[in-house]
Amino acid sequence: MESLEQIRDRLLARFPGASITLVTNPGPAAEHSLLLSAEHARKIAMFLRDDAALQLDYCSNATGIDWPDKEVVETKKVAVPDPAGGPDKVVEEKTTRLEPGYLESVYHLYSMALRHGPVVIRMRTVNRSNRVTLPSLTPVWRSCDFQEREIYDLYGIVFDGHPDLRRLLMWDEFKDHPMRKDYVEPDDFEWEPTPHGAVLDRAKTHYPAPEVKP
Amino acid sequence: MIGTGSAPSPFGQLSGPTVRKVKDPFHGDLLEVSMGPQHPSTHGVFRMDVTLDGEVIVKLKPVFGYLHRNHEKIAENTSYLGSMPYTDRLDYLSSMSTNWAYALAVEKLAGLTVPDRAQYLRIILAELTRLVNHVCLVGFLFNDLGTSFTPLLYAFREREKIIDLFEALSGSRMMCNYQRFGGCRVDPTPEWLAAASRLVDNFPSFLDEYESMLTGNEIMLARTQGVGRLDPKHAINAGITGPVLRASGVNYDLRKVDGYGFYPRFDFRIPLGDHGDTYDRYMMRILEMRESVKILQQAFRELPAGPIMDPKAKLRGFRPKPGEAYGRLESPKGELGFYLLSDGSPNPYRYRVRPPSLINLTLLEEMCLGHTVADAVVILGSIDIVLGEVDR
Amino acid sequence: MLGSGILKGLAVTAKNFVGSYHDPARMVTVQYPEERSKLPENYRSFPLLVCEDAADPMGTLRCVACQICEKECPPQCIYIEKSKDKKPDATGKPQLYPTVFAIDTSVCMGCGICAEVCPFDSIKMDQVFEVAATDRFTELLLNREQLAKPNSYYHSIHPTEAAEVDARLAAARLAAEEKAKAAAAAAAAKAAAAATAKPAAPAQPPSAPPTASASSTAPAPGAEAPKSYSRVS
Amino acid sequence: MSTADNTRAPDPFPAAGNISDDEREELRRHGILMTSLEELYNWGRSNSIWPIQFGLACCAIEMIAAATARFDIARFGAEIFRPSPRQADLMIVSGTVTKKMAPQVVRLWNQMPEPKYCIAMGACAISGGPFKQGYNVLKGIDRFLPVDIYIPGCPPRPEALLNGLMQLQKKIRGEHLTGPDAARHTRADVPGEFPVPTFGEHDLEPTRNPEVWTPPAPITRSGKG
Repeated sequence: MESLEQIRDRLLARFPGASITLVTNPGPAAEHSLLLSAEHARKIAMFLRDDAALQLDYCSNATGIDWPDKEVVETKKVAVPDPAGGPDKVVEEKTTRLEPGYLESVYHLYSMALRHGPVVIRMRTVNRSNRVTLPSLTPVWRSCDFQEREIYDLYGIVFDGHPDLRRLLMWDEFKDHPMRKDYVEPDDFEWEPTPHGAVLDRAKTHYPAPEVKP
Repeated sequence: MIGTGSAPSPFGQLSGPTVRKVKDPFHGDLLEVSMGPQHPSTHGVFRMDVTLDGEVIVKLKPVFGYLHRNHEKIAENTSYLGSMPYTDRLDYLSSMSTNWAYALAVEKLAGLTVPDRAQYLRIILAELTRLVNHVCLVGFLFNDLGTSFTPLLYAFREREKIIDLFEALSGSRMMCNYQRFGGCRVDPTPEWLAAASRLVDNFPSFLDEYESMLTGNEIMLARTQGVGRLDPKHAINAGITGPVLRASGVNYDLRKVDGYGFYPRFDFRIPLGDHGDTYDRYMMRILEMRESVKILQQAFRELPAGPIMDPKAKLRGFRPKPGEAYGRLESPKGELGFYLLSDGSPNPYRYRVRPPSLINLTLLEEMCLGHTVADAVVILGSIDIVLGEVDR
Repeated sequence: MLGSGILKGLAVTAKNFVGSYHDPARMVTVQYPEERSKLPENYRSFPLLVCEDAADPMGTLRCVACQICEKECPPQCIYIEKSKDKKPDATGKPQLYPTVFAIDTSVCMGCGICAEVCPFDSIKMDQVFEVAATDRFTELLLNREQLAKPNSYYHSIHPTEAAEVDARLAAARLAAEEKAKAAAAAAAAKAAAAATAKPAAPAQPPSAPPTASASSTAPAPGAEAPKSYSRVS
Repeated sequence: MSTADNTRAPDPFPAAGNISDDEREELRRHGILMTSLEELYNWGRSNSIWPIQFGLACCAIEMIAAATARFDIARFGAEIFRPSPRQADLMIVSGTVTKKMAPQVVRLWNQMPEPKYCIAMGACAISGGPFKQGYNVLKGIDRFLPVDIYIPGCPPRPEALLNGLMQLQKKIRGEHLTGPDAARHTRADVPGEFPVPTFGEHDLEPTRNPEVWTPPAPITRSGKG
């Protein structure tokens, strides 16, 4: 199989408007991936499936990942001129910046015909609240059907073009997306005889209030 | 009275009645039936919303989630080691393979190697697991066909023998918790190996008896041949793997394709079907068991001595470097994968199980359309699902 | 011939029916309450705490309340509280001990990770499985008095493993003793040197904790700081 | 005999009738077989417990194993697993009860005719077990149903299930048909059916049935809580 860089270059030549970034994986597995922009993703997926040299006819795994908003603290060194006329003072200025989070969907593609793989592709939403739509790849690979429904259920990514986008695991009336990192579980910690860590904190809310001595 | 009848219940209803009449412009009067989640032949708490024209299925929607135990969420809050016993409970009929799949992914993530003896032990245990799984599956399948328990009794008699081996080795009958990152937990004694080898040598004679009881049975042939056809093109696109895919004639077995573990050293063949019907899926299991016996006999012959753990691997305080890995192997049900994303902390940032049981159900509706309800039960049985893995 | 397959199958079941009266391979039923299948040595059900002396289980617990098992237990069913004072442990080192040690067997999944990670060979897996109860809150929450089992019991359920553990502990005790002796000798030499230099000063540092069993194995003071495994993180 | 009585632990399910087991045994040795309608009725019931064929998760496999040749639950008269709740006496909750499944479990219980019994088999059914931290896992079926016997273990061995079944049989044999401590199913004031919870936006509604389950006072210990 050609390398991921070659695939990317070929894709860029075929889809000039698309933005395709190589995301490197620093771990020992070194399974790098291609980050696709949402607009062209389905066309690119079609191409990956039907291209004679690749024939990635089998989408093994589709999954979501939640990357919450995080506060980034940046320290910048600023030279402040000394009013007394001496040399400039170097002062560290701290700025906090809110880096917006996003939801990500990752697909692992293999070729059953040519027995190679994986090619990992990923897509990202704009944010985690209101712009969470990604194109569905179910029309390309039917195996994404249940997996995208599961991602919709647990992460809340809306897959545009999915034939039957309903919750897969939780009940229909359920409102939350429980696999997100900021999901708060319902409180049923009434009886915790062996609590410690996070469970202890939750169980403590059920402990009797300390008696107030007059 | 509570439940299905028309009498109002004092305690309220579920989200919908279980049986309902609907009008359809093409078929006239149709019947919507909810099969499950408590149904004797759905292999657990699986539900199918079936629309029937007479007894023929015109629409079938599987409903999942009745055993959604939040395995992934719990694993993301537990250490890497702590998730190992949970993987036993994913596919509870074949915990050794599931253990291995998880260990494989973590080893890929952390760059650990596995000593030779452990590699052989893993193959021995994974193939024994395949025997357990397939023999039980055949028993359950015949239960669905209406033989009411007899083949299952034979299957469980044989299963108990293998389960006893697992228990003697790992300490638990079903939840083995045996594999570790970079090796195995317990080294088997020579007596254990002798007993296992004896069992494997006797297994073909059991299979012969089992087959002479079941395979030629005319009722079984009439009920399974031509039922639930699955064509290879759709099967590949729908990501169906394992014996179900190979019954449709697609030669794709990760033991050969990926060659994980020491499988390339072994001499075995991949059985393939031509029709992709229920009968082929049944035969695929029988033939795979015969191949597994060959692998096992070879493994017992060649098992080397030596350590069973990678000296680099440590039990506690395991923190892989940031990165991601997707490890997969051929579990008895199909391609079982674990996708792990590490951010350098003791817990995985993202832990995902690629469940073969769930994805093999993608084409259940297509396979069942036009067949009767009784056939749908058989088709579901031949796909071989375990709800612990479907819903996780 | 149509039906021959069914007949063949019926022949198998008939063979099994007859065989179930005389063939040992087909007589598989274990008459459970009266006869039991032998549990393998590795079998594990719920955790237990090993103590040295059956007469005084709470005084001779091997557990030093290091809380590693509490932290590693995947379903978090262990609860430990450390003592304020110290008692000599199996190797004679003064160690903390658990004042509260509770395991909720209604949650425990018997995975054996606690026994695997325990560095003091204190928590081991029991083989009792007939623990059906009528009340979940009282009968299934085991405290340290219920969990403590003497070493002889541990030997009876896991003989091979227990022998290994005992050998390891004996070696550790021996090493500790030798170290203590060496340290005592060093201290004595130091004291002697101090005495020659300044005869009036009391040479003996504060004495070791007075315990009956530890008289020979008590470490010399200052030989090694007692390692308390508090909160590994 | 009196000394023996003093040392024996109290029987959790004392035998029915006014004469003690020892006295009855004494009579039997003299050739007098004494029984009462109550005892005959309980003897019959305890030896023909039909469980509902209802498997939830891993423990169901061990339940099936208990029904197969090696363990043979038929020796206890409980081999007839009924697919329909209407024909069953015993519900073995074998496996994790998720919140999505809980209403159906309660509904099945409501559909079972009295007298009915419930065994919570395995850690998950008792308390949620290893999965109790999950958002979709019910922390014990006893939040909605009255449980007679708890069998811990993950999963319990088939022998452990048989042991639990024997305890249940013992309990049934000790039940009274009349009197102040009459069995649950003979009394009009004790409900046999329970409200089915509905699916809410975040959790089940209600999350537990206060008539059935009230947690004991939480354990607050000196060190951490």
